Amino acid sequence: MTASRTVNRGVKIVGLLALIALALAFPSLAPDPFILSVGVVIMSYAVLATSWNFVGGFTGYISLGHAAYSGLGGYATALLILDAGLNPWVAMLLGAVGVALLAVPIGIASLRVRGASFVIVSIALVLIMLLAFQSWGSVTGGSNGLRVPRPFGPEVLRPEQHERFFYLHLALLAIALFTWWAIDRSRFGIGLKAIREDEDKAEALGVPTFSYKLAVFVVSAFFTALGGGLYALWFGFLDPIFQFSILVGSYMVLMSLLGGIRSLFGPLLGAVIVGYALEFFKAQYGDTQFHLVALGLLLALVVLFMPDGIIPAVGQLVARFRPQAASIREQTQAELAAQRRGEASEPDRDDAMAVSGEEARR
Amino acid sequence: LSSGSAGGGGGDSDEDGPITIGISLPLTGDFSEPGKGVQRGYEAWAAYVNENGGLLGREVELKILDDQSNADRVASDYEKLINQDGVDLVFGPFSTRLVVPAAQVAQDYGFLFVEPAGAAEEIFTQGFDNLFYAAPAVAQDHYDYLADYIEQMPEAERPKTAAYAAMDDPFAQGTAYGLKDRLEEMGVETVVDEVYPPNTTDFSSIANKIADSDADILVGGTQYQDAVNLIVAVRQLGYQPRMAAFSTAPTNPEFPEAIGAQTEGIISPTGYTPEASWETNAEFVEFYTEMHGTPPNEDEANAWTTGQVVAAAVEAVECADASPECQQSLIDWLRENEVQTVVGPLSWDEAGRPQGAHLIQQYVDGEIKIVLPEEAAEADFIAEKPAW
Amino acid sequence: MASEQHDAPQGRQEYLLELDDVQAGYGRAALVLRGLTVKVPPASVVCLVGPNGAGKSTVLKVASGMLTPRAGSVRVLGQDVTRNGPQDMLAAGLSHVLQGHSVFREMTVGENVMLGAYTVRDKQFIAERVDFVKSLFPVVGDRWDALAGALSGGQQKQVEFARSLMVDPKVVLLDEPSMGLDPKATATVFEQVVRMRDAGLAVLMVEQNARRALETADLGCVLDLGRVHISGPAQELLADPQLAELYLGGRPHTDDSAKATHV
Amino acid sequence: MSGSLILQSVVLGVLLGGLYALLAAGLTLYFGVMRVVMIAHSAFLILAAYLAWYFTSQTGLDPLFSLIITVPLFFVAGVVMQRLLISRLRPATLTMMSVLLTFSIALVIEGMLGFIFSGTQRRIQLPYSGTSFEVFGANIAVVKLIAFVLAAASLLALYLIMKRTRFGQALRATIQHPEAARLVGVNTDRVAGYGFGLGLATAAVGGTALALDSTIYPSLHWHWIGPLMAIIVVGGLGSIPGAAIAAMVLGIGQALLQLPLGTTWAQTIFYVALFATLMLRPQGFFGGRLAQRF
Amino acid sequence: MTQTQQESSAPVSTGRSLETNGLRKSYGGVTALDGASVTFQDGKVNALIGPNGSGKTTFFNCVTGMIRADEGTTTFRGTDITTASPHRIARQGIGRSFQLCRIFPRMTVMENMLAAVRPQSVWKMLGSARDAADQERARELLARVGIDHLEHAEARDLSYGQQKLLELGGVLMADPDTIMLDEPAGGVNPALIDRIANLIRSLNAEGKTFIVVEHNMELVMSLSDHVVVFDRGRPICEGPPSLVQNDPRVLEAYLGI
Ligand SMILES: Nc1ncnc2c1ncn2[C@@H]1O[C@H](COP(=O)(O)OP(=O)(O)OP(=O)(O)O)[C@@H](O)[C@H]1O
Ligand SMILES: Nc1ncnc2c1ncn2[C@@H]1O[C@H](COP(=O)(O)OP(=O)(O)OP(=O)(O)O)[C@@H](O)[C@H]1O
Ligand SMILES: CC(C)C[C@H](N)C(=O)O
Ligand SMILES: [Mg+2]
Ligand SMILES: [Mg+2]
Repeated sequence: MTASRTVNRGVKIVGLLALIALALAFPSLAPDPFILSVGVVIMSYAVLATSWNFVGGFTGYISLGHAAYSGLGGYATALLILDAGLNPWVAMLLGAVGVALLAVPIGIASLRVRGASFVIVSIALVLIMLLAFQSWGSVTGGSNGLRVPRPFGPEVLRPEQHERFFYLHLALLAIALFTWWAIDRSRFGIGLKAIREDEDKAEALGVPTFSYKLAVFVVSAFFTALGGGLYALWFGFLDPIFQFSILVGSYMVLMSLLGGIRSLFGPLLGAVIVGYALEFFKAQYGDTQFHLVALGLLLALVVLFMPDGIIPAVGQLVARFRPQAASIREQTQAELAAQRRGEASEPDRDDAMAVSGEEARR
Repeated sequence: LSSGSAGGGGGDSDEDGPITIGISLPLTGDFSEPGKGVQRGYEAWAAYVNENGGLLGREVELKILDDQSNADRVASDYEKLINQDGVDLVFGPFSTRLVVPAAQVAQDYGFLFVEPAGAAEEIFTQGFDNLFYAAPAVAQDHYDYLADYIEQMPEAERPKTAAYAAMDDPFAQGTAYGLKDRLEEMGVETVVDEVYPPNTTDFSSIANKIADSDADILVGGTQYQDAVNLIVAVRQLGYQPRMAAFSTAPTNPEFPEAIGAQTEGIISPTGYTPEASWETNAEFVEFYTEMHGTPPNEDEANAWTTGQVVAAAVEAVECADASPECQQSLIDWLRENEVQTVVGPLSWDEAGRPQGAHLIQQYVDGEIKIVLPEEAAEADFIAEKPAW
Repeated sequence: MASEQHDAPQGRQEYLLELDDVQAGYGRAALVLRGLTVKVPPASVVCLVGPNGAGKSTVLKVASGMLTPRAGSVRVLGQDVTRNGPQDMLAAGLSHVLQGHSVFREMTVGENVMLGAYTVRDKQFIAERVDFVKSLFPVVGDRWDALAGALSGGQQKQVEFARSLMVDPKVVLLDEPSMGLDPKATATVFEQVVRMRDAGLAVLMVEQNARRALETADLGCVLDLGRVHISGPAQELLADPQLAELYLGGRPHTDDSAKATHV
Repeated sequence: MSGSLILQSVVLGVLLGGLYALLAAGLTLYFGVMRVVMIAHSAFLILAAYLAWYFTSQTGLDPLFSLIITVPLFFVAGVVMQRLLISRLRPATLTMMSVLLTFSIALVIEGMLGFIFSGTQRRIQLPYSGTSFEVFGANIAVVKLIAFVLAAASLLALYLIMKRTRFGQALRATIQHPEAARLVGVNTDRVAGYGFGLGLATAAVGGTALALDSTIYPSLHWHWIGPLMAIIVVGGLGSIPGAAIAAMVLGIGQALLQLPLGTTWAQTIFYVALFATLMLRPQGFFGGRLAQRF
Repeated sequence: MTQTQQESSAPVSTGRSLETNGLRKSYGGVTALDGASVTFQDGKVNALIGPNGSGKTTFFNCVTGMIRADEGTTTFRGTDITTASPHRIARQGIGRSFQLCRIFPRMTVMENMLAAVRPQSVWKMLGSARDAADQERARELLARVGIDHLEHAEARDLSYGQQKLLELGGVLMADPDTIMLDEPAGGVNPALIDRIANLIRSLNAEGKTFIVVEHNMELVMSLSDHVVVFDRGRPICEGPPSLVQNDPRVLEAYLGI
């Protein structure tokens, strides 16, 4: 048992290291700057999907409107550079902080409702942002779009930029993944998952559900905004139609679900697959609308046949070929009774242990 | 040879092989209709060039990608064309919204960027030094001849009030507001000024305001479907303007079908007419008509023009490869020279603005005809629009 | 083996419900029922008791077609219905009251009760039945237009039971019908069980209120780990001290407090 | 602002509200009754509009005749879709997964429309598209009136089916407790399929009504999703009359707000109403369902 | 160890643990609570009985903040908790179970237990949930409610009775001082009921207060020190079990004689 667990662990660590090595080596492996730029896009998807998964994965609140935060992050970064003359990186960070602050009232308003209503509210949020950013042309550039000054000087050529942004996205992704992991294993995380399962029950157990939800919502908005800001700095152009689009938000959901929203690397895996698929479908069916059909079918297949995502599906498959861990003891009442009679000689221990949660007591 | 230096992957443009030209176009999505027109224009141009000995004696080969009317895609398309496909030249996409991100990529790789459909002023204020708009005039100037005409009208006959409805799009708004500025200067009162988002499908409320104002002239800053919807909506409310002008939409061949018999007197600016007497135009119209069975429209013409502009530069500096030196010399040549095209002679300012003006067309007896300026007119301007 | 025991007193009579050597489980998970035989003769009440998770509810689910067994057969009125879906079961003469709460929460009490008669066309019969269940459970009449989900736990249970009384089946499956009911309503439910038996129906009942149930039942069947541990006439099981300790609660069933409540 | 302007706006708002009401009713049927978030509803709407357009352009007949084909077709499509796709989703995650599944269906429809009919904007040529008549100084366009009547009639039919028939009861029961529904003898598979078919049939009517007076293109469905979703929340998820009233109120509101605010900001009325609803009455203003029970 | 704990947690005893004053709650025409004033003593096992629909669950919901009473106040150990939010009330030391048993279906039994642990500081909150001491305690509790063998099973796969037991385990895991149980024995095997009764007794001996809603009279009478009988949203009688059992009002309203 313990031996197999250490082996398991070893496999995991090796896998992780391989993954990191692969990611770090990607820019030098990429045959041309275009592939590298696709890599940047996929990394950006991965950042966004992972950020989305703070809310989606932990609390089960499905937001189709996370494009609002990435868009706001992008615009905040651009406007802080253009209007306040800030350093691009400072602007990106401040912008994300600003978006996180804005996420507080938005969260307070929208986290009051659950399930389908929340989905609708999140869609509405993007549409509102779209309307506002389109109409408020004097500040946002409206539908003319907004050009974002590039953070690196003209001496840094475009391929070189791609490489730098690839690593920047990678770093951001690593931070987001680490944060997700840290929350996942924490008591905070288990509280959030309890919310996902049954919010009222969690509340009755003493989980401050609203603050928990809000906290993770803000964290999610923060990372999403950082992702949006970084992408804006790389891409260099913002147009409300594309920044605040339901489709972008849906991609985040699609990627996360595809990989598995309960797994750390689910959104990342989903982003790689969807990002690649988008490129592939476009290359295959580029000049017809058929790529939409292909994407739709892909999504439908996942939902129908792998509702928990690829990682859990593969996990189950592996588990089926493994000897069943005998986790459930099966005993009849008579056996149990006999066993209890044996235990009954030391009943005190039984009782004392049950309430010996010293640390947990006031 | 310095081929492939630009992006590190410039490709193998050997001197005898074909010249590959990379293009991204909105073949699907919101701009797909005009996007396809541009595609037809480009393809006709390439076929024509190849039939006539090619460029610098080399075949021309187009590599067209679909950007799905999406700004992110258009940038990545040019990234791909330049780096992966190793194209020698690039042509621009359709629509202002896509031109800006595309031009950025071209600029970063030092490519010449001649584009057929980025007319809005916003394009020319971004500091691109590689960009040229291959059409006679920028958006604000599209209605210049109409404004001139109204200015010349006797004070009493001039429209007194004007209603503007423009799509929230840099190009569409640019045209309407160009005319608005001129008309306001003349003292025409603006009674309605509405901007609607591109996704608007219900125009009844805008129409309601316009009808209620009973403005003398209705100016639509429109792309296509919005103009049709707006016209139907104002008709439903019984509004009859004395003049009605819409950008882009009326020149579309689908327009008369969509509006039915009520097109008479509708005005539209255009950068092109098949009847124009410019040197190469007759050849173009003939070639295109033979290929497609119908004469070319503005979108096709702008694409063809783009080809002509780049070809002129290539022939003049005698190079067509991805190297920054070659591209820079192409850019430099275009800055200095005038090019003869199917839309007339074109020259540009430092920002790439063309220096000409658009023609004004109008539906006369069910056909769209040039009515202004007088020297180019095929029919008389109808100053008092019949009821629709 | 187990089945023989209760075959005997009933003689060579036909059974209204027969589960024969049934094996069943959920999804790919391990078996829950591991070869189990239960037979219910007409005009009798068979009571299943057993620890939590023994598979009692699973037996009923198999019997009503909600779970298809992996092996073995199910017969209702002698007819093989092993592969029938639940909606066909009513036609075959079997009705099932689920464990837990299964009212249609966002429909009114009235709609719930009327849905019980979904397959019945006879208006006259329905009207009579409505009056009947209203008289049994006052809450049904009092709260006819209230949303069923707004009722208290016990009231919902009463509505559910009332709903099941809207039809006239031959075989009735009851999964813990008295759970959450107050003593009055519990008494009503057991009265109805007796009435059904007297009307010649076969009742297969799961109860954790085991003593009370066995007092009402003709036959008892103790399930453990998906097998019939022991079965026989209910009175005999009640008297068995070892069974009492393992399955019916430690105290002998002549306990004072117990008596006091079984008024 | 003149009185006639306001009167005309109200009339336009009512006519628009009728169409909103029909479409929202379909959505609320899936959503409130079947717990399915049907993102593809507006895609089917556009599909129906395309079929009406195609029908008219091929046969030259009035688009209304296309209803004879599209309504049964959509009904069958709905049944098939429910049986083949929606029914495979787990009840526990139905709401969430249905968002994605129907989203993918929307993409497929949009893609196929673009594939077959291209991205070109289409509009049905009707001899009477610009015709209108005057009532108390307000103009009522014939096409809008037809659309309104279609909407009102099918809305009424839908309401009666849901409230007055055994089918309506069975459908609600099926969704609330499928096992119990089966045990009272409901053929839940068939009922759920029919329910979905019914919803799609409303999309067929709505699409035809839409095509009478509007340009259509494959990606148009995105523009309908937001307002329709807002309407069903404001109206109270699952309440058909609620959705209808909310649609009417918001339709008129939008038309009136357009006068002072312009088109763009007037659209925000849907979202403002949405947020206001959530703050004041999360269960919606008109319908409302059972609050969470413990 | 048990000893010291008992002392440290020994309530600052006013004797009164939970006190409500004139709680009223109505839904449209239905009055669920009709001015219920009840006092529960610290350190006792209290039972709350009454016919179906008499307002017991509503009373629980009002006390624990899950619904807000229209009128009336609730005090817990001298603090007014009438308008506090449910998690605050839970953190004051009131734990509860639900009549329609509620667990976290897609979490394992162990995770269900760990979710009930209340971190005492932000630092603890961010610490690992799979704390060894917590897990050990969870296992002990699971053993006491008789489902320790299901530790790794997903909660949704449990039988109804097992889920009830798990819920009880979770409530105990949160370690409240006052434990409100809504029909803990409903659907539970009689043999286990005895064990649960023993568990309640032993926890009570350690100083926990219980308020138990139950229709199993056998259990109520053998377990409780104090019984409150509800009818139509208000207490009609209270006292030691022997007294209540023979009160004519109770016999009439509840036992149906
Ligand atoms: N849907 C399910 N999926 C997987 N396993 C299940 C499912 N339902 C029940 N089980 C398992 O099957 C076994 C028997 O369950 P069943 O519900 O038949 O028990 P029961 O005897 O009715 O218990 P109780 O008295 O608690 O209701 C249990 O171990 C349970 O964990
Ligand atoms: N959300 C609600 N809407 C309407 N009426 C309600 C609601 N909740 C409870 N009621 C009514 O309030 C009364 C008290 O219900 P409550 O659930 O408190 O009863 P209870 O004593 O717990 O009964 P039981 O023993 O059956 O669980 C009942 O008549 C019930 O119908
Ligand atoms: C003149 C047109 C071809 C210009 C184009 N519609 C644009 O958006 O800029
Ligand atoms: Mg059971
Ligand atoms: Mg209760």
